[in-house]
Amino acid sequence: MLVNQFLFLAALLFCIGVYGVIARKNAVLVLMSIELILNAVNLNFVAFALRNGNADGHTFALYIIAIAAAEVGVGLGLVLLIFRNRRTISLDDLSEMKG
Amino acid sequence: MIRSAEALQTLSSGWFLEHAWLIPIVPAIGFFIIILFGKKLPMKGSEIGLLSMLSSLVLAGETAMQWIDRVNSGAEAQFIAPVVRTWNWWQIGGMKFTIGQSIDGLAVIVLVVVAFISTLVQLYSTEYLKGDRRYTHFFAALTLFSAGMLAMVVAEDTILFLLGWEIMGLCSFMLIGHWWEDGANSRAALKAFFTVRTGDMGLLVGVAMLYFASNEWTTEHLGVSGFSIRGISAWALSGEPNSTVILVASVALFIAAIGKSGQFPLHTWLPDAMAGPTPVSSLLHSSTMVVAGVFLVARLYPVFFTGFDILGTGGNFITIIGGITIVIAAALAFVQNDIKKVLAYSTVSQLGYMMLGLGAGAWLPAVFHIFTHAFFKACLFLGAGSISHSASHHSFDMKKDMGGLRKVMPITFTTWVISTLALCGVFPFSGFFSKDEIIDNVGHNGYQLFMIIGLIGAFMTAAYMTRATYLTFFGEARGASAGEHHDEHHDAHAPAHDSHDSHDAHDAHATEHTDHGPHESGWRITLPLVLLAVLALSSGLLNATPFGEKWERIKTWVEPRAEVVMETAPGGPGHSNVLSIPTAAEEGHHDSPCGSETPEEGVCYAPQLQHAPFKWSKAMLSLGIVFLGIALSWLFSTLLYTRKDKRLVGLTERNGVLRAGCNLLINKYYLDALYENVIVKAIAGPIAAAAYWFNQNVLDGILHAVARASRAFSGWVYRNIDQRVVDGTVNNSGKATKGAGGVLAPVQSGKVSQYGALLFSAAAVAALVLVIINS
Amino acid sequence: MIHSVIAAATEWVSPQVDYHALAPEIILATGLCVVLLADLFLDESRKWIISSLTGFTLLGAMLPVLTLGLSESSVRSMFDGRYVVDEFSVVMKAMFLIAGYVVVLLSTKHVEEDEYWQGEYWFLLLSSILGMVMMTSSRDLVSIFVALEFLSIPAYMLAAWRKRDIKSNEAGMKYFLLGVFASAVMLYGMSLLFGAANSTLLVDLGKSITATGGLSALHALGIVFVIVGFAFKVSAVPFHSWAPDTYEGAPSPITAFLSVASKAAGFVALVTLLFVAFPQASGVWQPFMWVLSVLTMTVGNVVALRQTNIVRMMAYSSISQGGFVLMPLAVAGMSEVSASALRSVVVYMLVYAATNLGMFAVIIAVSRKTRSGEISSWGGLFSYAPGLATLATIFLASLAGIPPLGGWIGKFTAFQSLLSSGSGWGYALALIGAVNSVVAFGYYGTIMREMWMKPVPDGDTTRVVVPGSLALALGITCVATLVFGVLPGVATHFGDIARITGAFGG
Amino acid sequence: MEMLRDHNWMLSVGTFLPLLGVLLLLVVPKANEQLIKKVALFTSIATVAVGVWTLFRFDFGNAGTMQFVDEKTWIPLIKSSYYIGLDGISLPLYFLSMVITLLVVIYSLDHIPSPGNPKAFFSLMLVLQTGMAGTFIAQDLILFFVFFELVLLPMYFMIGVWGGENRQYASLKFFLYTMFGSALMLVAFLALFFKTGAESFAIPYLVEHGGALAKNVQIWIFAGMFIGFAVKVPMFPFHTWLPDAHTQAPTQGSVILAAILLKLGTYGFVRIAIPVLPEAAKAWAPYIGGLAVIGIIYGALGCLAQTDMKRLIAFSSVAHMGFVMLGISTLTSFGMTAAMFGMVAHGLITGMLFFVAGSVKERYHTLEIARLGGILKQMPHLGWILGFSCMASLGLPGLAGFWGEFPAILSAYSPAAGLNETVFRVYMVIAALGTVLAAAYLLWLFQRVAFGEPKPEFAGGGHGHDDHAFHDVNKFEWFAWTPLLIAILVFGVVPNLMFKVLDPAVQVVLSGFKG
Repeated sequence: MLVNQFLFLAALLFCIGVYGVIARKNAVLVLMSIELILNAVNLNFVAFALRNGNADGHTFALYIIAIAAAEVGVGLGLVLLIFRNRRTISLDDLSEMKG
Repeated sequence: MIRSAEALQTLSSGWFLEHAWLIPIVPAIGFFIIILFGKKLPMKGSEIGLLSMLSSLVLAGETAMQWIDRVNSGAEAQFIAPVVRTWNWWQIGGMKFTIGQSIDGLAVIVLVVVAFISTLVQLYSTEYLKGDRRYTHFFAALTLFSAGMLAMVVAEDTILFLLGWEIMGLCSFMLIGHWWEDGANSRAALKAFFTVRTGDMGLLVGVAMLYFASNEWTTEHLGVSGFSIRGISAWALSGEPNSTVILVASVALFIAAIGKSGQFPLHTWLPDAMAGPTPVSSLLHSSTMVVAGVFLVARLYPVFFTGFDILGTGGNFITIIGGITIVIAAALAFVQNDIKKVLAYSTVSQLGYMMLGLGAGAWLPAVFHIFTHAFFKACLFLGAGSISHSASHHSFDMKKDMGGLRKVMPITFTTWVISTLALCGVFPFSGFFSKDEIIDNVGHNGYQLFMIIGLIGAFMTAAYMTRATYLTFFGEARGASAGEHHDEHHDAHAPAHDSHDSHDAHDAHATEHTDHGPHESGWRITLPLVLLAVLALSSGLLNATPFGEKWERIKTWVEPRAEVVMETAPGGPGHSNVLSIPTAAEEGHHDSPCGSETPEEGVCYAPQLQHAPFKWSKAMLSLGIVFLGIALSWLFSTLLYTRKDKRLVGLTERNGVLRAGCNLLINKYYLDALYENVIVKAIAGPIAAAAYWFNQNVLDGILHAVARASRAFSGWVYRNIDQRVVDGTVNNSGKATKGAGGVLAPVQSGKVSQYGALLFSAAAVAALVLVIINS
Repeated sequence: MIHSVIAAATEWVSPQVDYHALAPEIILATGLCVVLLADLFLDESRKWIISSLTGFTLLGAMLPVLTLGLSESSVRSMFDGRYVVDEFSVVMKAMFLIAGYVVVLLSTKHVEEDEYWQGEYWFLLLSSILGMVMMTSSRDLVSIFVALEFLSIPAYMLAAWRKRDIKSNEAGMKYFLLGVFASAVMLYGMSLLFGAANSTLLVDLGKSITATGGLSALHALGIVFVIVGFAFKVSAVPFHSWAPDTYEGAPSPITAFLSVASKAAGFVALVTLLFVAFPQASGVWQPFMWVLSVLTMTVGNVVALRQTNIVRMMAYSSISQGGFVLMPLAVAGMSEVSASALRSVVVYMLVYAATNLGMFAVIIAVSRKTRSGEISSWGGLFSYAPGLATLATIFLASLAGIPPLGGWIGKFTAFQSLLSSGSGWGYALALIGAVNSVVAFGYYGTIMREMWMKPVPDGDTTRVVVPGSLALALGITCVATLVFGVLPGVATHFGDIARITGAFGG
Repeated sequence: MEMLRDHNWMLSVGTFLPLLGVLLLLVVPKANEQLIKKVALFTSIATVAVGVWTLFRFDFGNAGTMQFVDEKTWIPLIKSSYYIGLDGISLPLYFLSMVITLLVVIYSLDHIPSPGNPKAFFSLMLVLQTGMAGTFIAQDLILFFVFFELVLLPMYFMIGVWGGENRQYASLKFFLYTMFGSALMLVAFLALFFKTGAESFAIPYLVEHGGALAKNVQIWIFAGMFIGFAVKVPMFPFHTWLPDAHTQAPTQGSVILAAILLKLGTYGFVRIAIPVLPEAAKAWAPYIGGLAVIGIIYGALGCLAQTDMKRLIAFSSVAHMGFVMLGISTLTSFGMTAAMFGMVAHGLITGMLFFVAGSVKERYHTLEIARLGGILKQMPHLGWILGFSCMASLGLPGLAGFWGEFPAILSAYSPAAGLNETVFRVYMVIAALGTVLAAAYLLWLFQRVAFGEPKPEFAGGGHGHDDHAFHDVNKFEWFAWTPLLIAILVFGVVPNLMFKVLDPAVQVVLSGFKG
């Protein structure tokens, strides 16, 4: 059964994504890492759908893709905003407020 | 041996007996009137006080008459039931508390004394305190005091007794501190109240114990609560009580008596109490209030009788305290230069006699001594007041401001001498008949040692009174009595002196009489003196044992007859005619079982006491001792004070032993030092401070510690959870990834990623844990 | 096997739609389109119309909610149980709509006076509310996910609303990144669950757990990840870190909105999941909830103690309040407790919504004068604005849970259901909660002290102008707080009727 | 137990009338102080009028049974109802709270403490009144709890806003202390609720079923209540908030605090803790009694160490409440009735003392005992009133204080069956010692403050004030004080006035011990 490989791949992607989110300081890169995770999720869904012969997985995947697009849109918008205001998109500088 | 009921007479009663409770009520009302309207009245309220006292005197007198009829109406060996009336006062927890009167011989005699002396003293005060700035207050307090004392005397139950007792304490506080502008006065007042209050602790405890110990028995047999004095008495003699309980109770009660009656070692407040105006000293602190303690013992006599097994032993708590008091007080009286202090200590010592008598089973002589002592001691105090008022320019210092007054104040002098002789117990003055009886009976009841003490006391009494008399009335006039003017008085010792000297000076400024030099006082002062002197002279005849049975009227009227009483109905002998069944007459009432063994049926209200047969021989002995005292002291005084004899003057300085003794006396055996400097200072000082410190630092400290801790904790959480853990996780996850990913640039994580790290690591940890525990 | 999938997909039957049940959503949807368009055609001078439009939309949406509440056929299930309108959802819808309305009232002047475009603001607000309203009815992973994103994405933008304000940007960014990250994690969990249960329908998830005879690691992992997603939404410690920054940076009305509505939405989803999907898995989530709730209220409280900025303090306070809401969930697995647990969550959220919105209304009103978020700037408020100070006191006291103000009944029901469990864990948690509720007064008290007992910092005692809309908001919230407190029967009644269909298989 | 339900509207009216006054006050403009005062005054007068009417309607014949009972659904879900009633125990305290509030309002008419703002001050006072009265009539634990807590905030603000220099610390301390106590108390209530089968919060119901609980369960629940109530009383280890609160509070605050608030705790013991959990009460009694006597001695020592008049009076409260708790701890109807009487007496007397202290402070601007003196000389009336109150406070027979103190001591001699007699007799003796110390510190205070010559700094009127700074008791003070003074005297002479009301009720409360 070749489902498991998909799952492993997904898991790997997930971990890379998480690592990216944690370790990257560039907002855009973090955004990309999150996309990675989402794709891992999609992969999972499709794979499970395939294994169980249940179309819901595909549907879910489609929803995710659509909404992910929206998210990225918003995200980039915000990045743009920040870049306008402070000429950098490094997340480290985003520490006006703490405590 | 029970005789049939036919032989019993019904006891007579009368309106005044039935309404004796009015006696305290009248002055109580008088008090309120004075407080509320006194200032507006023409005589500033004194007339109300006088009036109310007069009316209670009349009431008391009538009551006494009717009581005597009552006694006479009874059979020779019949228990004369007291006239009892009770009302429900309050009830809680299913127990009923009554308030009411119980009039018997003891009550009657004390009622008369108190009412009488109060009246005289009020009359006296109208002159003595004329123009005082708190004239009205003074009379209010005086009247309230009388109300309290009378209430205590008529009390049927311990609660009312306690109430009167405390009211007296309050009034004594107010009256001693009457001239409170002077710190010394208010201190004396505080001391008096506080010392007495310390004793009252015993009263509270004692009353409580007696209540719970006796309540069952009394309700069952007499249908009265354990607060009823009759009930307690009967219970005490019923052979019922457990000996330790009743012993502890009587000790507790006696402590209260010690406090109130200025017995050793709590006597120290009484001399200081002389800081009050002289009328107060003569009323409260000699003749009436201070005998309250004695009265307590006499009132609850069966309790003490059983508790201390009075007839059984040759010495007990009461006699010991009484004996000590007699001697030490008398000794103190020697070194006083303040005439009032001499009298104060003499009072203490006389109270010692009464206690001794009671402790030794000489109930009647003791009570009789209350009676006689009241007259001559009041007279002496008023005399002293009269001197300071009219002759010595408000000083009480015998050495500085008196002397040779016998010519200028004949009345005062005569009355004084009469009372002094009475006090010394010279035949046929009243003191003889009471004091000598005490000494006699004490010996007769097997307390030989204490009889000797009594005789020594008599000797000393005679001696110091002679000294005082000499200093005051004989020799040449000194100081103020010689017409000199000096307002500031200095005294070698005891600042309390100064204090009250300056007080009486207070009302000197207040009063507007502007005569110079000594003179006799006005009638409002001398009249009481004369009346009292007459009584001091004659009152002894009311119970003149030497003249045989029929002279012993007080004995007949006052002493409760120790007969077994069959209670007809619960409610007790309160009903004025009680069916009582005396034991067989032919055996006389001397072997009535009361006190000695428990009556097989019926109850006793009084123990059977012995009476010493009077012997002139013994009387002569004691009289001899007295005269010896007078003679020696007279000689000594003339030598020392008038002749200034080399051998005597300054003897105390020269002879070490004497000096030591003198200092001991001057410092009042250092008892005050012990109380004030050691005990009081310790409690008010270090101990209280320690407790307070504990409060502020330990208890509050804990609180603050908690507060501080939580604040610190919040800081810690903030620093560690919000900051370090975050950073930590990041760094660790960074390291982890570095370890895994191999060659990676060192992690520079920004805040957001830190948050992310936290978020994910928490999730991961949770997942891990839960997955493990669930599979 | 791909063809099997196709085959499965081909048998398509169009679902019947209960328009009455969907009416609120539909009205909102049309409303937000209208708002969007109106923004295009209205010139600056008449922009205020938009805000009132928004308000009316929300009130309009209330009507069908009311009719639904009154209609006898209580449960309306659609799309074979993926979208259910039951009492629970009706009550919650009502709450979201009213809360939304209050937020609109808070925003009107605030947004007008800001130098930013208005139209989008209202549009975004409406759509976020729509997402919440949908969340209440979602009974399927997909619909939950969609609703979640629907309410979150506009919220991200609203947080960053004040474009040229760095703080606002930062708030939006942090909120966004972490939000998306959280939902990504959640999605991963969902995917696992789907794999385990082979269905996205919540009820089936529950069934699958029993069917497969106990929990598989897959289930456990999935459940935890999903819960994490919503724990983030309710800003439960340790998933709270975004909240303070975002709250501080976002415009105050939005902060109010986030701290009340979106938190509530998170709880709605959480409750639905726990009660409908994982009742059998209580072994997994009960301890998790226990730890979460202890951490949340404790950390929230103690950190709040040291705040100097009032909004930030309110942020931490709302975190710890979340902890109290979580309390009963820690024992909700037991069948005899579950009902009261659900009830107490609902009651608490109702009361909390009223109180917290009220508090923020006061904060907004006061900041109109003080122009500062520092607590010290509230000094002597009572002397020159007694009305506001009193209201603030009422709301704070209610948050602290002092009778007879709303807050106490919330805490009370929480304690009640905890103790009714009779389990040691329950008692322990109750005690911790009790202690925390005392600690909480520490910081609520500091604000009160500032208002009542401190002098006015800069001696400036110009009276605070409270615009009508704000006053109305204050009135509504204050009345609600008092009524809930004095007649708790009202609140508990709603809590009582709010039953979730399919909860615990019942 | 049968109930009398006629005229049951009266309690609700009497309790919530003050709130009506508050509403009126809210609409009165802040500037119009006269009107504000009028409104407050009339409200409290009306309240007292209702109270008096209640007294008339009250069937003293069976004071043991709940009267004016009213039961309305309130929170059906948690089986808690608006259930109120009045019996012999509640009546005196209920009425006392009304009267005290009225007197305090009268006193405030010309004594608004800084920083002024009578509107807020009176509003708080009236809210306070509702809370206090409500606590005494509540027959449902939750209702009781709500009223119990309702008292907190107003008092917190009264201390914190109108108090002395150190007010903020004191107010917060007061608040957190009480809050802590009541939090545990609430938990205890809930535990009780569930242990008795989650049927009802009604006290009568719980009295019926509470006794059936296992002993250790009872003990734990009692512990919760104990802390809650003991903090309020306050009993020995939990008392440290009291001196601060009293010292810092404005006169009115201190009076209300002393006269009513402290009674909430003791009332809680008598009404709830003991009847509901008899077993636990038996187990706890010796310790309560122990703490009580410690409190007596300890409070007295604290008094002796004070240099501030008000603080001294505050500490004396600790001692006096010690007597009350001693009476309660005997678990005999005798002791409890005494304790109930003691509560009222202490309310009257200590309230009076705080009034006097307030007026002294107002005139001398200090309460340092060392700086005071000769008050009798400068203001005889004030001085004598102080003396009277001191005498009453040290338990002089014939004044109210005595009947709270003496029977309490008496009752300790024979505690309820099952309690160790020896222990309680020791307590009795210690308590008796306490009365001596009481005499010591009160008279000492009186002697230092009232006797002697005024200190030079005040001799001429003090603080450069001209002499009218030392006007004697003025008419507002007379109006506010006379009722108290009369009550102290009357209850001292005719204690049965109250005993006959309390006694049957206490019997009922303790009926659980008979079985």
